[in-house]
Amino acid sequence: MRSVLGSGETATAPESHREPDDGLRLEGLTVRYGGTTALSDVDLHVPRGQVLAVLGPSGCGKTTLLRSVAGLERPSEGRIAFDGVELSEVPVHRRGFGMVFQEGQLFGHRDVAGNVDFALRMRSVGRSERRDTVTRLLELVGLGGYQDRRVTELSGGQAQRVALARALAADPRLLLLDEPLSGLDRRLRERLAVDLARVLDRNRMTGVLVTHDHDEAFTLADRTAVLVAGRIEQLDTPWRLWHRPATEEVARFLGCGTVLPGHAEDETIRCELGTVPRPADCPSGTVRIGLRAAGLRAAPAGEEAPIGQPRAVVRERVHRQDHVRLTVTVPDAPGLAPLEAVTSLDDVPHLDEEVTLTLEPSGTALITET
Amino acid sequence: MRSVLGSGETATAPESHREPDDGLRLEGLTVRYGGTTALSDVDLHVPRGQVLAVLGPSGCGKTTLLRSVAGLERPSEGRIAFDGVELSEVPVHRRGFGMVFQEGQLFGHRDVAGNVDFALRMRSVGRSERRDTVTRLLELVGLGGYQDRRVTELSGGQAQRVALARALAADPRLLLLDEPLSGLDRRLRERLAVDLARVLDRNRMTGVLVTHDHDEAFTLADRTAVLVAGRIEQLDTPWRLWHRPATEEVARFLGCGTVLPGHAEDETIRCELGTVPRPADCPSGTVRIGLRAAGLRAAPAGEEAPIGQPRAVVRERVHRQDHVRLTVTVPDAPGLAPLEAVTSLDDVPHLDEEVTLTLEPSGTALITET
Amino acid sequence: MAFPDEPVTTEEAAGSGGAANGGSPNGESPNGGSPNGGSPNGGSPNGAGADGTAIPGARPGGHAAFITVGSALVLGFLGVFFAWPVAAILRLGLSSGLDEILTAPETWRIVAFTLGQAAASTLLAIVAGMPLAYLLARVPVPGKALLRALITVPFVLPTLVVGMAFRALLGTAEPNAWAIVLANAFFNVAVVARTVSGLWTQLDPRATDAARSLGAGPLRAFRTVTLPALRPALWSAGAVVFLFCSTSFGVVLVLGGGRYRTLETEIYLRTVRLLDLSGAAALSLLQLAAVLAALAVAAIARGRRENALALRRSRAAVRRPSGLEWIPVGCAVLVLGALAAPIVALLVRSVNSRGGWSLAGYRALSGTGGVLDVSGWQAAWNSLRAATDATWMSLLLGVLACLVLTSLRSRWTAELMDAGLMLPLGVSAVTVGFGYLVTLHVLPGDLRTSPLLVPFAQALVITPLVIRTILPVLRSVDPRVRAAAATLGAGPWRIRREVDLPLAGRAVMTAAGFGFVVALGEFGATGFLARPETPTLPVAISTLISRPGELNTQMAYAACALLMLVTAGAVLLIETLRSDSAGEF
Amino acid sequence: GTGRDSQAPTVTLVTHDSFVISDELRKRFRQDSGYRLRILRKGDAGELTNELVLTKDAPIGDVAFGVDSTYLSRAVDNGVFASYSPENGDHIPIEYAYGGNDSPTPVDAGDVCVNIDLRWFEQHDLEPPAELADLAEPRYAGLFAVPDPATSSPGLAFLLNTVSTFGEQGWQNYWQRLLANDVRISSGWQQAYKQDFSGSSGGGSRPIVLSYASSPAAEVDRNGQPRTKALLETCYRQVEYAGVIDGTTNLQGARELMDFLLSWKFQRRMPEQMYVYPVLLGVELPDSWRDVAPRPSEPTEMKPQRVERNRAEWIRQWRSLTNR
Ligand SMILES: Nc1ncnc2c1ncn2[C@@H]1O[C@H](COP(=O)(O)OP(=O)(O)OP(=O)(O)O)[C@@H](O)[C@H]1O
Ligand SMILES: Nc1ncnc2c1ncn2[C@@H]1O[C@H](COP(=O)(O)OP(=O)(O)OP(=O)(O)O)[C@@H](O)[C@H]1O
Ligand SMILES: Cc1ncc(C[n+]2csc(CCO)c2C)c(N)n1
Ligand SMILES: [Mg+2]
Ligand SMILES: [Mg+2]
Repeated sequence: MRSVLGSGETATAPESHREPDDGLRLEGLTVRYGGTTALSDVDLHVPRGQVLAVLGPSGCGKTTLLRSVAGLERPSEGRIAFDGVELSEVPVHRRGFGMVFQEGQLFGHRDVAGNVDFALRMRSVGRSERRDTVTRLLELVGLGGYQDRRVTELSGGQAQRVALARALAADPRLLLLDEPLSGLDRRLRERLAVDLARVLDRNRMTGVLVTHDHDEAFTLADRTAVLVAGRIEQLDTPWRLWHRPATEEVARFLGCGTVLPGHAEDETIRCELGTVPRPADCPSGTVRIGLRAAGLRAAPAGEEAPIGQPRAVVRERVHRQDHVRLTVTVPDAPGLAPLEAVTSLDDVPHLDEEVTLTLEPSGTALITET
Repeated sequence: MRSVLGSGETATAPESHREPDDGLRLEGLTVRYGGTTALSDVDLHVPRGQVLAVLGPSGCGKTTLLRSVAGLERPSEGRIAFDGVELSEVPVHRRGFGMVFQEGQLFGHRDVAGNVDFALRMRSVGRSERRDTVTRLLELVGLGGYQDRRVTELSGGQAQRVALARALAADPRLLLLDEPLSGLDRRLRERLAVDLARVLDRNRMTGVLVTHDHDEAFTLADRTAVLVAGRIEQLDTPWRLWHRPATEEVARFLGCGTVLPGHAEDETIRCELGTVPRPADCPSGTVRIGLRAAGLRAAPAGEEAPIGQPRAVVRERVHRQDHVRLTVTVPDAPGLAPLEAVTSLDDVPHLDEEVTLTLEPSGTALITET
Repeated sequence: MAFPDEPVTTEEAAGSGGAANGGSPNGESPNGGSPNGGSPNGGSPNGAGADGTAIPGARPGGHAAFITVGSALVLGFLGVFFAWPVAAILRLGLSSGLDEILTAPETWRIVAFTLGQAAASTLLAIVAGMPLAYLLARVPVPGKALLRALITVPFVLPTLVVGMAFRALLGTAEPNAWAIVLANAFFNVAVVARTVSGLWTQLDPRATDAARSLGAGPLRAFRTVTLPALRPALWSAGAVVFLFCSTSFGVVLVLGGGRYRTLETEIYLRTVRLLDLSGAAALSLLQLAAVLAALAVAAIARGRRENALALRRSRAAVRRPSGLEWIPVGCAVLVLGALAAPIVALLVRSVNSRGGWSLAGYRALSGTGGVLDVSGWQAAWNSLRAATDATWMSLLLGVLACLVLTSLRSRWTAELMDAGLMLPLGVSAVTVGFGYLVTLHVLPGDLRTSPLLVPFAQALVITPLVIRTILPVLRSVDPRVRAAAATLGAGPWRIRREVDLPLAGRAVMTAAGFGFVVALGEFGATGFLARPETPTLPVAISTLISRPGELNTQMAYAACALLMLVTAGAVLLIETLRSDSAGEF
Repeated sequence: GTGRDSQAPTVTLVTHDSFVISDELRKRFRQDSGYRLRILRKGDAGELTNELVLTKDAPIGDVAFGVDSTYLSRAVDNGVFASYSPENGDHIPIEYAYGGNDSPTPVDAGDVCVNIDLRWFEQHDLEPPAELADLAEPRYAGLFAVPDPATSSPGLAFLLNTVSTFGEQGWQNYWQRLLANDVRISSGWQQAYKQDFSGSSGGGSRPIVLSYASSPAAEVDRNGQPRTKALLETCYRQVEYAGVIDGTTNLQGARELMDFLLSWKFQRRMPEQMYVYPVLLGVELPDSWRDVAPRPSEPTEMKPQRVERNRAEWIRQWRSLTNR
């Protein structure tokens, strides 16, 4: 398992267990498609043996980033280097990078085994070893026995897994993963994420992973980059991304529906909806607090509710797996947009019922930069 | 918003606000691909105006189900009817069903507007109304201004959204959605799920939605079917699926990593790891309890931990967005496979540290059938 | 429309890009403010990615050395066996008389008729070929390989014989332009059916599914989705057929009875009868110009977008037709009947004459003596050998040319080279043949009388066909699949071998079968160059048909039957080979 | 049957498609001369002539055979032939000679004549026509089929025949009457004879066709009875010539071959092999031919020089006359 518990402190510590390898470096990478600038001025470093996750809204340039590194797009500006070697003159097939494409891109004219085998043949692996490896990889992705199946006769998720197995078979020094697990059910996805992390770790592969699943990013990656509109907004450990988003944009992208101004003083940070404890790394003065749905707990406002706690009215209720998500408005603060809050399944307020709101520190993020 | 709060009680109540329309009915539907049986003996009823979500592991037949309903696969056995009309002789284009394909299936030779427009032209909508509708739909999916873009020059998520807009443009009486939002980031996905729910509701469309995102299923759907290996294992409200899985297979698919035998008596159900309150609908006697990770809370076993509470040893720790997930083993119960548990971010036990485990009722599911 | 009039979107509804536009502190949108600015891509056809030039792996490699050597080989062959002889014969004639010919209104009437009948024939061949292509690509027909083989049979029949068969069937002894069109189409339906079905088989059927689910009926889905996807193959086949028909000779002579004249018949008259080389050269130039113009039109129409199709051969696409789908099947059956009629007539003639039913023709054919130097079997064997040589030569050249053509960066260079390779189909066989006489003795070993010349000349005719069959498929290979192979460690050559060739493998074998058939039936050049001791079947047929006497006639028809049999057998064999060698399809 | 001994020197004969030689004769030539005979067939007489002209600077063979009187001038004027007098040259009737007994040398003569379907005339109880003028008579309306002079050799011969018979002034008028009489013009001999003519195996509708004097020899039914007949008053004679090709590198072989073409044994076999009349005086026709395909006594002819001068113009005039 790769990324065990990131925390504010351990994340910034030097990665002493890694050799001082160079890994992947992007400098000032800009990619344009005609008039569209898909990536602008991206600097990035993924040390050898580490995995970087890339998060970002649809169309922000994630695929373009991977394709450029693979050598499939020609950068308009900037440099890409791996282990100190500049890659602009190195053709795709000499880079030794593997890629799982967003759309799979299986070879329609080969069967499942043939697709995986292709990567092995490119590496001139012997016949019997190839067969064993194919079998092993297919089993890894849960497709044992599918060797002879035509790839046109696979389900969407099965095809995606074949693409993953194929990329792993290439045994690349850098693995580029473009939403490799997006079409799979959660259970399989979790299992494969763990298996993948193990493979990456065992082979000391460097990796760049595009995903929309934040948990997946945190399971697989050492650090995560948030890409917005072709620029890297923040590159950080999962913990810091989640709890210390660099910008409001990142906070919102990572689920903070509401961002409120706050004031840090002594032990607490105070905002319009209450207070949260002030962490050690929080400077005093004006900060912003990002609120996720789980950052606000709503409870029916019985008579005994303490005075001073903000009150809100339930506007919408949506059932979620293990909680109920509410949309509430705060009559006392008409300037505030509707807020998201959660409540437990046990005591669900009705529509238009009045509730009291409590800030839940674990559901908040702190934006300290201005 | 569609599915507001399902609960054990309200879900079984008759849907009195619906007209007694018939909607989609499948009876004994079986689909084979050569030797592979992709669907076997599926019975299903989606009343008019309702949305059914279909969950299931990769390759279980979800796409096949949608394609059969659309008329794109010929069932080997069984009947499909809509509003009482048997469909076997009705060709695809006369069914009035729309479909969002898993792989998008955009028309590569048309631009974005042309793709959406296609659906409108099939319905002989006038030119100026077509343009307006295209604009509105593209804006709905967050692609305003992309009209003239070639679809080959879209990002994966953008293409998926065009596919969604195109299917909506067809204004179908039944909308079949095959993982329509899978390639989108969570924020966009949540927003689109809400918008989609609104459109479905407003137009009283009937819908069948394949998704791997349980929250999405619960946001959009009235009921959810769990398909395993071509068979419907359970068809129920979100609440019941989550809390009363019909089979162990469903429980496991919905995240219960561990299933323990339990004994219901009086007010509680007792199992190897402790007790949970016994709900009203639980018969007394032997039952099974499904444990999700959130169903077990771990806390460092300080000296003051109560005796009798089960103790475990931390084997793995994974950072999740707002909690830490642990894998623990229970030395006292060597027959028990390693368990998943959660702990809060505030007080994370170290590897190999001893922890105490507490059952969290909201993270458990009850399997009452035998 | 059932959507609300008020905007349903929230403030975030501008979407990912839009949200970034509005909210990004960095200000710069990835889409460069495209919403009102027309094409977000800037509409530049040369933009990176727009034509794929900037994307490594989008083309199958781009070795300068390969392109140079490949082009040199291909263009060298074309130069020696086509350009040089034709130029030489034109130069002999170009001393005078050009303006006289060009100003004659008669000349322009002939040009108009040539192009008109060719266009009409091409259209008819396409209309008749499409249902057949559908049948071959999408309908489970038992014994499809046999069917595919059978429809190529018309292609090898000597034009003279077919012309006579049509005269007999249509009962039109008088010159008749429609009969010409009909007979031309008869020859070429197979070109359309085979070329189009080749691509159609590999089209991803899910695109049609999408259209159907959006409310398009089968016809509409065909017109809006399938047809545009088939366009490369259609233009390809159309161009070839147009060239065949615009140089149609035997058919025009027999059914036009001298009243309908084409450039080809005029060139023949002036070259062979009148030795009016200057008049012939002027007309040849006109023919060349007309053919080039037609090719240019085709290139422009086709080239607008020969976009990467998702080629995805799927067994599921082949299924029993239902409902309206029976209409094209019915049409295909009608076309098959129409194709069969002249063939059956020929077969009947081979066993029936005024003397009643008899196998005398076949018996005589299997022995020697009579007007033939060799037996029918020997002639068939000669045909097979020459055709085999011509086929492998043209495959070598054609595949090489395709690889070069798809590797070329500049579209116009590629188009020019493409057109150059097509020209041999558009130039009169007489011109080429006479050109050989005045040039090839310069080469060592006087090729003019060498047995190698027949396969060379046939290869010249077949190579354009090979290219037209393979190129559309190769151009349709999704560059992203090549990219995938590259990331797995496949270099440009490896990609060619492992991705392009297997994907085009069917097309290569189709081309091989087709080229073989053409070589079997080729008479224009073969008749001119074949040596008497090794006549091919078409040469033997021509000898027999130009003799009086019942037996000779019956032998000619028997030889036709033999030619058809050999053709069907050879195609069947090649098609079987195909499914073996490319078993992954 | 040749080429087993590749050591033997080769002599190459360039000829037209209708040239036929039996294996036995070929062997005879080999034995007699020591040369292996190689044959190049080059289309019909017109095509052959043009090829000889085009390759005169680099000849493709040693001897040419098959240039006929319609095209001979073209070949001679272009200096295709070298001079040579073959052994039997003095046995050739003088009227066939082009200019003395020198090369090119006449080898055979073919007569292009109008043929009729005997049974048809019997059944319809109609008197068959006798000469060209009759064909324009109304009673033969719709009965005559002729190939196009512009695209076929016999067709051109027929045109020359009409010019020769009716004169420079009269031939156009004759053709107009033929047209008025619904003559059927098809592009080649094959169509006229095998499709339009009722007397051949094709079973067409026209009982009168333009073909060769020898054609009836091929249309004999099982009882040996001729089905067709050539009208001997309507014939036009085409003489086929052979000559040593100027510039040949094998003069000795060429001469041997020329002598062979005019040898008795070759000449005797010509009728049955090529359906032509040999030129040597005194060569016997096969027995059957005497009844079925007798030699026309006074065929029309035209000097090659005259043909060469006028050919293009007559064809042009004929085309505009017939609107083709
Ligand atoms: N054309 C086909 N021929 C043969 N088998 C097929 C074909 N299409 C699908 N299958 C098989 O049928 C089963 C069901 O496929 P289906 O596409 O319905 O799965 P799915 O539930 O949509 O999976 P996913 O979530 O991965 O998309 C799979 O095992 C698949 O391999
Ligand atoms: N070939 C192309 N030509 C022009 N524009 C393109 C092309 N490919 C991508 N784009 C544009 O570049 C931007 C970045 O695309 P990219 O595919 O990198 O996005 P992404 O982050 O991978 O998105 P998604 O999550 O939706 O896959 C998008 O706005 C897209 O529309
Ligand atoms: C109208 C027309 N006539 C003849 C053929 C037959 N044919 C087969 S290959 C080839 C080209 C070289 O001879 C020709 C002419 C045809 N296809 N179309
Ligand atoms: Mg992407
Ligand atoms: Mg699916």
